[in-house]
Amino acid sequence: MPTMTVREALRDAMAEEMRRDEDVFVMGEEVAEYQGAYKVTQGLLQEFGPARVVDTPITEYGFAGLGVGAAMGGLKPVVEFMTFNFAMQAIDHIVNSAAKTNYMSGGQMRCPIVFRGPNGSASRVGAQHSQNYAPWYASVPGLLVIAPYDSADAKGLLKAAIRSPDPVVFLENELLYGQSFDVPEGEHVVEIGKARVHREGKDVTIVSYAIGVGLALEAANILAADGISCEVIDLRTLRPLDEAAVLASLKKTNRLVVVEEGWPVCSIASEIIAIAMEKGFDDLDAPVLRVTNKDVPLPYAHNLEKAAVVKAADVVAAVKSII
Amino acid sequence: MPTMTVREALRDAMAEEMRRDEDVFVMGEEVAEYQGAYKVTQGLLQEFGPARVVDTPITEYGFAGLGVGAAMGGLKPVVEFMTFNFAMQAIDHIVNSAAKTNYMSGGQMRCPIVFRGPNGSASRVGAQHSQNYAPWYASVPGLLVIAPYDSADAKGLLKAAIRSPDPVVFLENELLYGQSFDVPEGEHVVEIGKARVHREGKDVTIVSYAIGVGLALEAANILAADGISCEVIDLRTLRPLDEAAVLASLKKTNRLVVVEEGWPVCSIASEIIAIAMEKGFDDLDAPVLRVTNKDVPLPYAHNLEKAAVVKAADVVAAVKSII
Amino acid sequence: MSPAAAKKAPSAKTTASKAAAAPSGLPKEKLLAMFREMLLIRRFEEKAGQLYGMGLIGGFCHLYIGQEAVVTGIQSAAKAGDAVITTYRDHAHMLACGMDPKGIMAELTGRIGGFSKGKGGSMHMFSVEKQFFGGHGIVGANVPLGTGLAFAQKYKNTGHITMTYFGDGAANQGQVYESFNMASLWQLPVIYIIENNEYAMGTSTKRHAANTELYKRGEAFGIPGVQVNGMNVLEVYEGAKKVIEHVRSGKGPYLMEVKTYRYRGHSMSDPAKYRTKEEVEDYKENRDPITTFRKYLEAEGIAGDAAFKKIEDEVKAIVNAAAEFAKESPEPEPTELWTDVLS
Amino acid sequence: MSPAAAKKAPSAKTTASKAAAAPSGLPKEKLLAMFREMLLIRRFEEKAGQLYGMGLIGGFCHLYIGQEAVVTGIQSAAKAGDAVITTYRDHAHMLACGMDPKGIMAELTGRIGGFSKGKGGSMHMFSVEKQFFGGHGIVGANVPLGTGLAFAQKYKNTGHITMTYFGDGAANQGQVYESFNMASLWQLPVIYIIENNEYAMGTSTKRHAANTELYKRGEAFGIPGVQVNGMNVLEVYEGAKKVIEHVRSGKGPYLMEVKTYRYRGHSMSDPAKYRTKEEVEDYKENRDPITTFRKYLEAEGIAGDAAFKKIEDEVKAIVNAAAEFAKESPEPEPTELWTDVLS
Ligand SMILES: Cc1ncc(C[n+]2csc(CCOP(=O)(O)OP(=O)(O)O)c2C)c(N)n1
Ligand SMILES: Cc1ncc(C[n+]2csc(CCOP(=O)(O)OP(=O)(O)O)c2C)c(N)n1
Ligand SMILES: [Mg+2]
Ligand SMILES: [Mg+2]
Repeated sequence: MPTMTVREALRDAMAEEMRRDEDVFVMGEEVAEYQGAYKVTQGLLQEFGPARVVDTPITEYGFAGLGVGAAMGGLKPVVEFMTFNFAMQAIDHIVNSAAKTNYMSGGQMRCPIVFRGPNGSASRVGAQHSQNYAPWYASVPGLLVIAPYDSADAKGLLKAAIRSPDPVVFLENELLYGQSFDVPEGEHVVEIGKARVHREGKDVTIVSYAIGVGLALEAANILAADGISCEVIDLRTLRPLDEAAVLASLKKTNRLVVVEEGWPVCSIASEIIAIAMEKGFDDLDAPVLRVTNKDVPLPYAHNLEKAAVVKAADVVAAVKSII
Repeated sequence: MPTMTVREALRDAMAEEMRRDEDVFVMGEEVAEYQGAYKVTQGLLQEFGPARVVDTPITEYGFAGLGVGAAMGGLKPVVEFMTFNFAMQAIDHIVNSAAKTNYMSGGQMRCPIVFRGPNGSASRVGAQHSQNYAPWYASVPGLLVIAPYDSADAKGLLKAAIRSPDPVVFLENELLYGQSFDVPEGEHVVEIGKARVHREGKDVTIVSYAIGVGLALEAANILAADGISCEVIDLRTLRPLDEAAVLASLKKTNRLVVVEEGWPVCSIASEIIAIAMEKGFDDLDAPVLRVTNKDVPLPYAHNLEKAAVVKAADVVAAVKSII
Repeated sequence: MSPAAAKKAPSAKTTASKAAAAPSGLPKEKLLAMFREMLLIRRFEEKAGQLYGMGLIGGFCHLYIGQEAVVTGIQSAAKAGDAVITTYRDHAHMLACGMDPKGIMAELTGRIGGFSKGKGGSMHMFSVEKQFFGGHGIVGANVPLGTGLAFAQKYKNTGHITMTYFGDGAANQGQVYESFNMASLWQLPVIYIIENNEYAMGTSTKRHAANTELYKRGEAFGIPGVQVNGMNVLEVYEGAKKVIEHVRSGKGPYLMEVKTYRYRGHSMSDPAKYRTKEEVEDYKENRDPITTFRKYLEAEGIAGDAAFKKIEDEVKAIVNAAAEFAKESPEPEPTELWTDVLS
Repeated sequence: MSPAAAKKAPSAKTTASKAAAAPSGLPKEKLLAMFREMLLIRRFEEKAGQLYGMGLIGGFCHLYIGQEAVVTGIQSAAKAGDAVITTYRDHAHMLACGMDPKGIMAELTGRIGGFSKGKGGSMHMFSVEKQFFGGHGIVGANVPLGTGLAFAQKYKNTGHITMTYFGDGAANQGQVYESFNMASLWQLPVIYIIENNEYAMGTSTKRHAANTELYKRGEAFGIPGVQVNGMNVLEVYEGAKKVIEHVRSGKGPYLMEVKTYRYRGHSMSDPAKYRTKEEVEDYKENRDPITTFRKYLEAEGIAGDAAFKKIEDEVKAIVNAAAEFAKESPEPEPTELWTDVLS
């Protein structure tokens, strides 16, 4: 299988879908002439021209709303937020205008839009630029929420997202953009709503998503050396969440740890624990633990940032504490 | 003890604090001449004049930011959102400008502001006007998040919120405004961060907040008739959450149900379950269950709305299923 | 061409047949259709108010009474297939888009026969067929949505345009200016219509807008603006015709401020104590858009008592049938709770 | 009074002592302080760029080089105790507010000696003492914050005003217009300063603003605007003086558009390929604010090579000391992770 970066995989997904469907267009800050602030839209302007690759002013609320309107009007917008931190200005349109409208219209008014961009912490960019919004969006019925880890899923899920008739929040990660992974050749679309077992194991299940999957795999490697066999599950889609996959693995290993690059409270990790509690109680041989960032705004100082963000060693320690 | 409505209790809290401290002022849509869209600010304009009771244009993002700036500049704003649904437009200021600034400034830049208004569903106002934002705000370090149930707590906690040097999100409930409860006479300030045992019991603990407490108490009454003794805990403050109170009660009853008028996913209920799992595992005789609204945008139709919103019967059923 | 101007015109013929085209240049049928539209809106809203009072409609219910000339005048100048989007004060816009009154009223009562199967309510209805895109409850939020509809129209080169209606209070929302900037930068076929009814809930325009000439709010973004008298349907129509021509010809967005007045409270629960009885009475007595237009039609000899009676009867029948339907249409099946969340 | 005007003035005296007051009417000391300020900003930013290159500064780092005349000119016209708030491109504003360069540079390196104990970084610093209110990373968000500072000043009747700086790109953010409306409605003592440096990241003003006369953006809200040449510190100063007088006298907000240019990329990671070398060179060669002002001071006989050398040496020493401090100040204690979340 050929290898490519997550960045390239995302770009290819958009390019392929734009070739396939004229109604697909991309808009956002610096997506066209600049080729994307993080170069995810590299080459799109050149291939598809300025009518389909649209640089916007810095007006997130406005252009997110404009995108939703365009989707209601029959287009399939891919709206890039330079980072999801700035989508907080636009969250009313994502939630009230996009997510709720299908329901409020009794199924008549569709909104096939993808909101995408990097989410979570990057490197030394401070508290205002580092938040993980996955739990907020995952709480909202009417949205699909996707957060891929590797290139294959990034490509296959973004293609599925663009084809979806429902609004999608597609959470990427700046630190993953430059990482390379295998991607199947040819048409590659991944079904939304299905978790993936990245690594089979029997002693404990580590559930994660996005960049946390890398930490989970890293921890699994370290633990393997100690003779602990970890199953690693990548949720991939956060809404709807693949409960069955989590519960099946729990049934097998009877132990669960959730890894999340984000704050702990009311998190995806809390949610996984709630699912394990409500539906997997009898399978639990130990408490399910969450391994997350510290419950503080992200500090800038190098040492503090390192201490605040979840790392593989934290996962290792958590697993060991319940084995 | 005298009785008053939650509406009056909130108004009295603001009036008392405004008398006590000239830097306290109230702003928001229709708070002055109209006396509040839900009449919570009744009489304030008359007593304190237009410089301290300020009607704003319909510009939530702008006036929330203005309030934060005023707080940085030394005032103590109480910013009313007509409902918290509209605060979604302003959430960037609540989170990025208010909550994170103390940390980002190394403790130098304080932001003593209260954002208040009704949260959650009212009656037949549809999906865009009915969301419960408690889990989102509770996830953010740097905020205090308060959601009182009765008049005494509404008054005592709002007074504490206004005196707090930290930014507070104060979540009220329109359906509670008109309900009457006892309120202690004289100066009444309630400590932030402490849950309250509304009813003692021994068979099962029902944890809730805001309007859910009423349902929990109603369910406890019904269950008492069946010989089931429920302890009812009102969280009151959602951030920081009084884990100790929840865990102490769990230790006593070994059974827990969480009631929340809101969506289930990544909710306060999920969080309580996570706490019970991580720190109360050995006390659990049964899975902790959540009893919440259905996971759909709130429908308008009378029958569907009733079916969507959590009710006492749901709590009764959940309790019975784990006894 | 306005009734005011018409007053000075030579007294009109009394036989309707001779007045095939009134001084406005509009054919009789069109004029009567406009009258009928306004009356339908008025009677529909009065009926909605009654059903609300009877407890058949819940939640918020924002009536359009007093503002009928605005949407009637503008939509009379539009072309079928043009898009419309507005706020929660939306019943009239749906009627003016030709949506079935039964489906609207049944949505107000939350029944399966409503345009949203009862799941949206008064503020949330849509008709893709009629290109009506809601009904939105968040003040200001429909403005970028309308801008996006126009973006799609331009992208697909449909020749259609979008009417984006909002209130004077909404005109202060920041996203309105974000929309103005993009619409102007990209020359989108959108008309921004500020229905300035003097109040945003209880706050008068001069208390919420630093400068009450709202039609100038687009100038700094290169968007021309015009103010028209919204109590006179022909003035609205004439104003809209020019603006629509401009926008449809590809010259980019336009801003119309339409000065109007709502007779009722902001919503059914608002006693509207923030204004004087006299102020309201003055509008009702001296500037009512329906009375004014009726007088004009009479003066021009376009219609007389009999014709008006016939229209009134027709409208009443339609509204009564809508109310009947709205009462009898069943509540949605309980299973509807779970449908339409995702596709 | 500008250098351009000065060129036409009779050739200046060469001895500095005779030129106690230059044609600008400003005392020599003030002029030299302005020069020194600009040079300090330039050298500080160059040093920050170096430390970034050495990996001592992480994340984003937005340099102010080329724009020195803007904040220098405006703050030279302000009064101690007036408030300042700006964006992430904030080092210069802190220097102009008199904050210690050591504390700023140590914040850039994330050390305990920084103004935010290393927890904020380049974009997030504050000094209540100097009335500097940040440093904000969300484009546009500092504009209502600045408006709120002015609200507090008016509420407490302090006689002070607030300088709210933001970029040309930020000028499209909706909350800016929400702020304009409130500031004008309530006559708040705030000056909105658009630092129009021709680009918002890679997007030129004409590609992001429907009308590039940004000083007109407040007109519809009753806010007067003025455009000044931001490459000339005296023009900025003169412009600011008038505006400040207006605002301090209680006449409400004012909008200043200051035309300027940034020499470096948007942040340290931006190669700035969206503009030509020639465009950048033209500014550097022909319109550099420091060179221009130096020539003026020379022509006016206010300072000569020796004086400039002395200033250059002083500034270099300050900047070097700041860099040294920033390298040697320790990282915050691990326990700092948990402090300052709540009080
Ligand atoms: C963002 C937001 N803020 C507040 C409200 C509550 N609200 C609903 S309508 C309204 C007044 C709007 O006035 P205007 O725009 O003039 O329209 P009108 O009601 O007069 O038609 C307000 C404050 C809301 N729905 N959305
Ligand atoms: C709300 C928001 N959107 C996007 C960004 C990313 N961003 C940071 S600076 C910037 C450009 C701002 O340009 P301008 O306002 O002209 O200021 P300048 O950088 O030129 O000083 C962008 C897009 C952000 N920080 N905040
Ligand atoms: Mg209005
Ligand atoms: Mg700029």
